[in-house]
Amino acid sequence: MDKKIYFDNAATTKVRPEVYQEILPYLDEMYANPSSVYTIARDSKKAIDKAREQVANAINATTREIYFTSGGTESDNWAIKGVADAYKNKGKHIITSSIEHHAVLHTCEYLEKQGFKVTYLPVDKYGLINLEDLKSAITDETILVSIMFANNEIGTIEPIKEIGKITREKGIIFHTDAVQAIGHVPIDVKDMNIDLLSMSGHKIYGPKGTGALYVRKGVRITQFIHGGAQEFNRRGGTENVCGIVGLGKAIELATSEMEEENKRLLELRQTIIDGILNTVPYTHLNGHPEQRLSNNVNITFDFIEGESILLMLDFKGIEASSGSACTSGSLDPSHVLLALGLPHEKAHGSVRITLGRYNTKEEAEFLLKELPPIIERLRNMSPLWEDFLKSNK
Amino acid sequence: MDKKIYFDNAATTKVRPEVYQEILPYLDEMYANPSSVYTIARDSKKAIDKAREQVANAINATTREIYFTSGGTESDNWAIKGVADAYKNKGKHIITSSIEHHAVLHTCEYLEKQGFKVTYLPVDKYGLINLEDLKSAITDETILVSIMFANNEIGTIEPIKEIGKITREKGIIFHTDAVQAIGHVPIDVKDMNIDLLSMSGHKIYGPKGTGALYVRKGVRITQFIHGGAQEFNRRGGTENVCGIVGLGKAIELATSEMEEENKRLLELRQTIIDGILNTVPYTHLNGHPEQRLSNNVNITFDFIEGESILLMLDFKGIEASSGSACTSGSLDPSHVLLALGLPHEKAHGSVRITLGRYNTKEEAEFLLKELPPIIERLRNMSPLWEDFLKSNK
Amino acid sequence: MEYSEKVMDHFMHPRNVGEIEDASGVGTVGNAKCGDIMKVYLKIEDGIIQDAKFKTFGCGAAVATSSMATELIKGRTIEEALKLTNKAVMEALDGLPKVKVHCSVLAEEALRAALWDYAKTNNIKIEGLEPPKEDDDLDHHDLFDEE
Amino acid sequence: MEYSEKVMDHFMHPRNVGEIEDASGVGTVGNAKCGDIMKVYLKIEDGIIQDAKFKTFGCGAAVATSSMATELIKGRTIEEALKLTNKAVMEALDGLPKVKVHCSVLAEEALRAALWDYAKTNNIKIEGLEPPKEDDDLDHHDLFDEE
Ligand SMILES: Cc1ncc(COP(=O)(O)O)c(C=O)c1O
Ligand SMILES: Cc1ncc(COP(=O)(O)O)c(C=O)c1O
Repeated sequence: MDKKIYFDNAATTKVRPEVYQEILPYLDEMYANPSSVYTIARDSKKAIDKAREQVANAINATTREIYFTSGGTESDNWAIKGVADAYKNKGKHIITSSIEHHAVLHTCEYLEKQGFKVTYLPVDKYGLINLEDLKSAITDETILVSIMFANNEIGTIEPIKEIGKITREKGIIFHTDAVQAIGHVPIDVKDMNIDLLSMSGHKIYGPKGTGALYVRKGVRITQFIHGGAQEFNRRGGTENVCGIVGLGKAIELATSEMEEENKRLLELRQTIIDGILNTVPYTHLNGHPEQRLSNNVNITFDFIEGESILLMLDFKGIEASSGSACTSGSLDPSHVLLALGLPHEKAHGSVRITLGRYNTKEEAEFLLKELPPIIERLRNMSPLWEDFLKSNK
Repeated sequence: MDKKIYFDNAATTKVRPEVYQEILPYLDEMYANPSSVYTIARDSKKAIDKAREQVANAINATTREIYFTSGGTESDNWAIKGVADAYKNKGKHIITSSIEHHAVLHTCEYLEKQGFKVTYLPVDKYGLINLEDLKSAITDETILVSIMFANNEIGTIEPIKEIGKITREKGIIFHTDAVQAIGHVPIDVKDMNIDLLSMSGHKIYGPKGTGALYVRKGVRITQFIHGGAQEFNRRGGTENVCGIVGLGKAIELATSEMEEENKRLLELRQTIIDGILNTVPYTHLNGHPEQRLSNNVNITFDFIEGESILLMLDFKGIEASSGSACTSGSLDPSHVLLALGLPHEKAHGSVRITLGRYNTKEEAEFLLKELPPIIERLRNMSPLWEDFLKSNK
Repeated sequence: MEYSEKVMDHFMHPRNVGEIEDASGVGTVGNAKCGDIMKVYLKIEDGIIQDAKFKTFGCGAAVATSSMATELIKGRTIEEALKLTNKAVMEALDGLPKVKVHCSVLAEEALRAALWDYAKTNNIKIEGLEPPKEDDDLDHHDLFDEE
Repeated sequence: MEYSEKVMDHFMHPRNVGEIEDASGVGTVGNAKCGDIMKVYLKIEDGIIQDAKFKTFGCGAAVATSSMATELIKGRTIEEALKLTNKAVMEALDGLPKVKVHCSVLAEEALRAALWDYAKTNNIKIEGLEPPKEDDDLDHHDLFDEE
């Protein structure tokens, strides 16, 4: 294959042509500031109104409950810090999970320094939180539960509706980071009793640097970015009109095509998972076998390290990511894989393959052909493999 | 004139073709997440590195001191809240001016609720702060001075270098909101002793939803958006690559063309100011006559209200803005004009005309032809004008 | 800001702008702080509003509501004019943006102030008419600021 | 991650991968927690390193530095090998990304651990050679986290 094969759709996605086309005018002639009074500014304002409707419809919210942000990370920060500040007189305890995205975890760690108490719920070997753990973690001081909808590394989908039931009964605010779930799992904030929900554009073929936060009417939240009267007076800053338009279109398309696309992805996903587990020895699937995102494959290759695998895949034109943290500055492997109970060397040896709308069966087959010799080659270089073979003799 | 005449370049600007062209690939094929390890991700990373260099060069900073944000508003929020938190053990007093943008003012008001003390320095009738006022406002508790480089409504340029001299001598951090100054006034953060500086892309023909914050090496600042390891571990969130590339290009062009463009704008600005003041009676220039941005015209038309003027101008295809706050929800007119000492009715009757690279002499002449009859018509409708005429009889 | 076509029409071509020299009643409401001042002149004969004129300092909606309100009461009896609500003015204009609702309130009040002036001058009592408020400044503030 | 061409060459085509059956000294450093384990085999005769081989569990830089380090000391005397610093390995590879500098340190340490093993087995003392650290885990952490 000459072409690159992009298997890292959980990291980011290519803007799809329909979104690209919708965006372009707002980078060009339709540049007016939506807050202005003159005629052409109305087009910008209408474009934002339309996008807000598209986002609201995707999760069964009302437009007045949708706020645009600069991305999933800002949405997470705002949701957690904003609720913590607004309800701090009621209590200072927050519950989250140990496998959240850093946008949630580092925000919680920051709040700990500000005097909040945070419980990080453990997960089982599939990455699921335990509802009984959640119930018993709740105290009179608990103001917020933040549990992600679906995990970005292992694809495990958490029992969101059940969590919503518990939190609503106890009168506790429930935030969920749905950055990876949007477009893959049906979401109904009313039915699921979700109070706040974070979204991002660039995981669903929208532009980078765009996001949204759903805040249920009635939930108090302290402003995060102070400034002009944009976003119903709740989030200052001249609107990223082009980004907002792109997010709206992307989310509309993603939800309307979800069912069909999920079918296709599920098949592709299973081909890859089965293909690897059946042909390469000493491999394990990370995450839940069924309760998982239709586009997520995460596999540990024993005895070898993830970045090495990625580099060799890259050499073959295949782009994926790993649970090894070689690039992030810290030397610890993925906190998610460690939370599943994986020992360090197994966490370091994991590879994530995330599928998207441009991936084909041919690409999956190419991967399954190229992967085994790479694994073999790296194992032959590995002192752990050597030790293992010797100890088995 | 059939074409619209856009005279609201301080509100936002059209993305210029050079920037547009530079951006497009990053909305399309060059979509990789800059944090990824594979080959194509390097292009995204390099694009960001290049933009960081362009921004750093524009203000004589180093690349390690430049952080990309989602806009001028986020930069202002981060600078002020981040420094306030990092230095709160040293003191809890902040000094700013009464004519700052809401991104600064509302952030300061928020900090007041969190227990900080804020001094809002008054300005003279031209909008200049007084350096003696600043000096005497400084106490042992003062940790931060935030004074804007140039005002967005009246164009007045503050004595930044002199402020920097005072704050550096006293060992106090100095932040300046340079969103309107960039590309119009030469900026050298070293020479001017600036510790933090906010920038925005969409005022200089770059995309909306992009900004940057300069933080001098050695200045402590608490993180504002927690998450991934992006931006040297200081600002989480997948990078808005296309926006960052656009901001970099825009700022490079704006600074390299500044001298020449300023000459052209100054002439245009003076044509308009003189043209209005000389032909329409009972008009006044707001802001400093010389120490002002080359693109800013702000004039009060006595006895009439700003939005009415804008609507009639809009009818003629001319787009401008006003100091009347009819659109913003609050009924108070511009806090900037009130801070100059203007009574409410004069503040309500002001119009801002801000020029840009696409404005021509012909457009200025068209404005000067269309404006006087509009003013006359509105005055004939005004009870204040009636009272004035009667009292003068 | 999004004005209906009707609002724009009444703003660009306001009906009844001007003064009535020998007005039966004149009322001024609003203040410069709010950015809106409306002055209404009425010519009343035999309990019927023969003519109405206005002067307005204010935004597009202020002009349009003045224009529409004066238009709606011309030829009407005092009783009918008293029944004119700000809602009726708004509806006649095909609606107003939320932040401009206060302009229609002002138009209603200007009319009533002029009627009050007429009643006072002629020493008659009009059933259901209250004296105009001295300064209705606070009434209109922060209509938009929810929560 | 941006590796030089040299690094990529030594990663994709590592020199000296393997074991030496009758090695004079073997050294293993690093641990799985850090994500890097290097094992170096040396064949030493008459104070000269006749052969060097390695096995590495680790990232691209770990493999490349192992490859380069073994390449650089083959045919050298023990004294010369002792002078090999992580900086020299990095320079020979045209540099390493900042977050990967620790890999070159590991390569240097693996070499020294193998030499130490040789010295211990043969009961000789090598001037300037320190015993390998038991667990150098903490040394390499958070190299990147400034301030
Ligand atoms: C689960 C999850 N939350 C939050 C984020 C952050 O979103 P963004 O990159 O838009 O800031 C991501 C992706 O990076 C994610 O996968
Ligand atoms: C002086 C000033 N500061 C801050 C801002 C906010 O910048 P942005 O619109 O990029 O958030 C603006 C413009 O809106 C401005 O004029």
